[in-house]
Amino acid sequence: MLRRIVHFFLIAVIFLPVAVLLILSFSEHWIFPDVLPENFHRQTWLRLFSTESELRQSLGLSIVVSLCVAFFSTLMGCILSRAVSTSRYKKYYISLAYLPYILSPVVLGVLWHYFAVVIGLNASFIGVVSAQFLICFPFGFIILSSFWTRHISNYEELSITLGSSEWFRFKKVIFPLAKPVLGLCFFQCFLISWFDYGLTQLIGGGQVKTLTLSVFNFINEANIFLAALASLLLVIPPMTLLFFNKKIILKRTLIH
Amino acid sequence: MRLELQNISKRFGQKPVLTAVDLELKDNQVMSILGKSGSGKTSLLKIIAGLEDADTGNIFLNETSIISQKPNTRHIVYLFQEALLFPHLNVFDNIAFGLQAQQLKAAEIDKRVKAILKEIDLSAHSSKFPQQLSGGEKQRVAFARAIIVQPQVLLLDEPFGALDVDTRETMQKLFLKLMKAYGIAALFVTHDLKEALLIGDQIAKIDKGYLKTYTSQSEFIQDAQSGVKEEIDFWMQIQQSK
Amino acid sequence: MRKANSLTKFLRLIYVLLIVVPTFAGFTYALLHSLGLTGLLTDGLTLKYWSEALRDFYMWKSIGFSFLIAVISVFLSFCIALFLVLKLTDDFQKKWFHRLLFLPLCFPATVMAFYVMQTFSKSGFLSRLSFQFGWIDHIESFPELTNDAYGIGIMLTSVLLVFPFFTLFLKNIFDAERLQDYGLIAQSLGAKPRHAFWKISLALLWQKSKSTVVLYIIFVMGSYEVPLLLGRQNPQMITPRIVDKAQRFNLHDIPQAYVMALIYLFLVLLLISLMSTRFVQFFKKKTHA
Amino acid sequence: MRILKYISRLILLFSLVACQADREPQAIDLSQLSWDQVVEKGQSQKLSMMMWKGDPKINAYMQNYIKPHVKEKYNIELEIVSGQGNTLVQSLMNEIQADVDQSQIDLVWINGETFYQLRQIDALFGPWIDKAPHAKLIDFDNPFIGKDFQQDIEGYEMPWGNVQMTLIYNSDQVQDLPQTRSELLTFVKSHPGKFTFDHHFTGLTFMKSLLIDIAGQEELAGDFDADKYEKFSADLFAYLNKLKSYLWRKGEVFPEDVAQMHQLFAAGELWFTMSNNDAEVDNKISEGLFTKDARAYVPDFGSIQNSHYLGIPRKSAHQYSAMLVINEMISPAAQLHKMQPEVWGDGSVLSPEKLSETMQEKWKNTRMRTNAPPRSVIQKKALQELAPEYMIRLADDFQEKILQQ
Repeated sequence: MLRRIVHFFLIAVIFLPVAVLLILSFSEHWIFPDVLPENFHRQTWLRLFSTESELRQSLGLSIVVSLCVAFFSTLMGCILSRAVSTSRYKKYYISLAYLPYILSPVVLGVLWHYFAVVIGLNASFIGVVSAQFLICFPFGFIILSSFWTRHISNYEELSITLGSSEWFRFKKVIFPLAKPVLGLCFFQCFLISWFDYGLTQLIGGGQVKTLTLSVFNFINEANIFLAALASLLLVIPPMTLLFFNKKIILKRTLIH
Repeated sequence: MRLELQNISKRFGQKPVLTAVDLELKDNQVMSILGKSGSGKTSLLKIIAGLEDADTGNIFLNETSIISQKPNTRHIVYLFQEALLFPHLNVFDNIAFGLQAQQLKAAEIDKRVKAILKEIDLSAHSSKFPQQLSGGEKQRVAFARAIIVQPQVLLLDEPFGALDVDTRETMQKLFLKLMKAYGIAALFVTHDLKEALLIGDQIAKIDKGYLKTYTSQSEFIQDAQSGVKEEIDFWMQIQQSK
Repeated sequence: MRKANSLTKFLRLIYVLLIVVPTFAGFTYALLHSLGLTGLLTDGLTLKYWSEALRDFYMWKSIGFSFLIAVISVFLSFCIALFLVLKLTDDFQKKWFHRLLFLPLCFPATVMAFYVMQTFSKSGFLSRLSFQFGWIDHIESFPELTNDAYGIGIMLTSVLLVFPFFTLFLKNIFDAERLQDYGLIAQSLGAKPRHAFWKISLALLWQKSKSTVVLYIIFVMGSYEVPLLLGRQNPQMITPRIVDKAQRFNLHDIPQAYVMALIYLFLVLLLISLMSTRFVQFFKKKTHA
Repeated sequence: MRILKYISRLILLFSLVACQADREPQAIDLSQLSWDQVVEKGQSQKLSMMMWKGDPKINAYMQNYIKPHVKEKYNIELEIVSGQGNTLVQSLMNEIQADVDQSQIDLVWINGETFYQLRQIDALFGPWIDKAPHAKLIDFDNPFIGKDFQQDIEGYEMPWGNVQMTLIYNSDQVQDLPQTRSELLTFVKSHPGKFTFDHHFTGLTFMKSLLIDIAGQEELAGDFDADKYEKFSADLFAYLNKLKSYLWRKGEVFPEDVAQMHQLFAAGELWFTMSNNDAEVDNKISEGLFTKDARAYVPDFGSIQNSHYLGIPRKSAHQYSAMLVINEMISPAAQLHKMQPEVWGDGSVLSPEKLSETMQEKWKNTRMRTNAPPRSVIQKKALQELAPEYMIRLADDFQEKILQQ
């Protein structure tokens, strides 16, 4: 019985947000004490596709930015966590990775803008990707640091003595073993980048118009119906990604 | 002479791990090294394999110094206590790993892997994954994977430590059979006295970084430090008390 | 151990530079600004921003409030996650259940805050439902759940955002560490289930998840969009306060914002060092006892 | 210890970068140039304009009207980016501090305190507005246009539109509109929780009109006067404190911004909201946020009318193009289009008598908005903006005396 109640509660907690957003995105005039809005229509959705032709561009740009950030964060996280894993000071290196978290990205964005301007990377695609990378890659580093265990280095040493070159070792041993963690890392970094608003707005100076920026424009227009629609746009892609990527994340426990 | 160690020493910081270790391993011979954990045995093996650097000393393989040679070109395979089969590869691919690393032709690999599978009696399991094997089967695959590359020297770090008594006995026999069949020289580290005696043509003992080699089994048994005497005394006492 | 080769050393240096230089650059800039050493409107070195900020009661209140919100949210999330992992252990084998728990990870803070606003505010769904069912007779009688003095809305959102992550995280630890087995061992050694839970499972879980918990406390402490939407101006969480100060109409307030950012940073560092040394030892003693 | 040494070296390095002396940018001598030369130099460039993008109608106007127009006429590629107030000031400030060669922003939409701040850090290009041919049509003598928060615009920003603050109310609930301060107090007392104001721009503007009502327009005209501020603001805060416990949420919390207040109003939680733009109520009804019952009015104590402006950053590399675009944005056709309630409903800065007769005719025949009173009616209750320091002080004191009590 308890189990049923908990199940019900969980489903409610998780699906209600989507439901609420969906209802709002299809409605107008939602006045107290009506539980449901007065009118339901597709106007909000249609409007999205008609007047805002910029939106598709934003979506594309967002995907490119997030993929870039996730790719480089995972790559660098992997290489660097590997380099650090054999160090006696591994612990200290890892604690260093928490540093960028200490200030929230919003505050860091304010602080970094000046330097971005100095090196001429403000208001540019590369600037935004770099800034997001600086936030994401320590995260990737932390995730991937947990991968380089004694166990993995035993595998490596074994394959070395079996005569494998560095590249062969990476291709045949390290990469397949790391794949689940790399997938997780990639996904997490993708999400951080995908959800980021503050850094992109500040470093990009509003000129690198990712989807989050467009979405915030809607929210700033004080229209909850458009905001709901915008929120859905933010939520759906990661959900899709998760749906296809989930296997990777589930396999995470395999190596243990 | 297959393998020769001269004056190998190693420290971690202030702590000496190995002190002036000399060792000679002849062709087609297995040397058992008896040692407790923390005696420096793992470091010794890793230095021979090239996975760790020695502070001083030299290593010769067939009269040539290999001390500065890269570990993947030394033809010395190091086996861990665990079987360490690659979880993402099936039995066949696990065994073929070393051959693939040498970029042999697929047909050649196929032939050799199949032959060795037969020898370790696992032909039927060729497409299984490691998770589906028992402990003994895993260990057999691990052996086959090491032997198939025909190493100059095989280094084994308590390979049977985690197995149950029966499997352990079978494995010891299989091991000896394979060593002789392929003519491979090996260093076999164990903390089990009986296993050391059973497997080694030569015997050595390592304690606190000092290695002592014995010329013969009888010399080893005579040595008060070897622990053999205590073992015999123990059994005698049991017998007497009955 | 084989000595690190020069490439490895180079990579380590790159790592340190990538982390330290940007963060440090930011801090240095903030420090110089807060001391009046840089900035377009500065009159030169001064400590007035620091003394002003340090004496600002509301900044301390903000920091305390943020910390409290974060600790409570993370604690609740941890409890919910623990409950799910311990009580619904079998359900994690089911595909739909696992999939379900991953969904909330897709919600950015803004969207979750927006949802909480639309559902739990005085004019939100719940209030309307209560009205239809006759539980309240007008809008004012619905309790304040958003923009409230106790940060309920913020905590609710934070819990919604954090608990699925904790659940998956704890479940992983649970499996990896074979906690169930430990529990059984402890019980076979004569420990009562409750005792086994507190001494073995929880202690181990805590050890393994400690750094993640701290990370999330900091994450919640530094949240910006959520308190912006669901918080109030007094008490106010620290990040909106800093940004508020930095973006007020008064340009001369900016250095104070930097001071606040630095103080906040310092306290968070303090928190981390406290958690990483003292607490570990404390728990180690407990588990060894 | 060694780490400390490195750290101190790094600090030194950064401070050197940070404290770099400003180089003087190459100045453009406008007096030597004719407008034709400006046209010639400004054509076919890419231009980046930073503006508040919080209104879909305004965005659509820029996107669908101004952008294609300047593209066609001068082959100028106008890029519109989001950013206002402090974001904008911070951006330009950092650029000046970092001493970049050219700014990322070429055109800004500003007014009041942003203008004041940009002038403070000398971020604006100018004076230049006399050069633009359409500037002749602007009624600079009108104090609501020619002065921005009591500051002379000195040729550094071009008026673009003019709006007046209105209170928006739910005509279903509110019949007797509070017209004076005391009526407002009585009303709020008898309907607790239905009225509030945000603690940002709009709310501050509302408080300013109360302050002017207390002090009288003449008292506060001109530059900031600290003594007068102390004197009259004391009365203002006394009044607000009387109001406070009857406000929304007993005045313990105020909406973050006008957007949040609109939502509360739309949901029925509030009976009043407000806007700096007198056309807002019609806009929000057509967006479907407000119901048709929403109406706007200006109480008898008056409301502030102000203008918003366009400026060019000093470090912009496309100052000629920016001038061309701005000139087009204040053309009679563009201003007329902008006035339509269904387009934007923004008040024009041009004086109709300076226009051609056909234009004047069109001016008269613009369709009126339905839910806000006509411009001519609320104009009579218009109050002038105060010097920017009043707003800055009010914002600080509001924090201290109301929010943190």
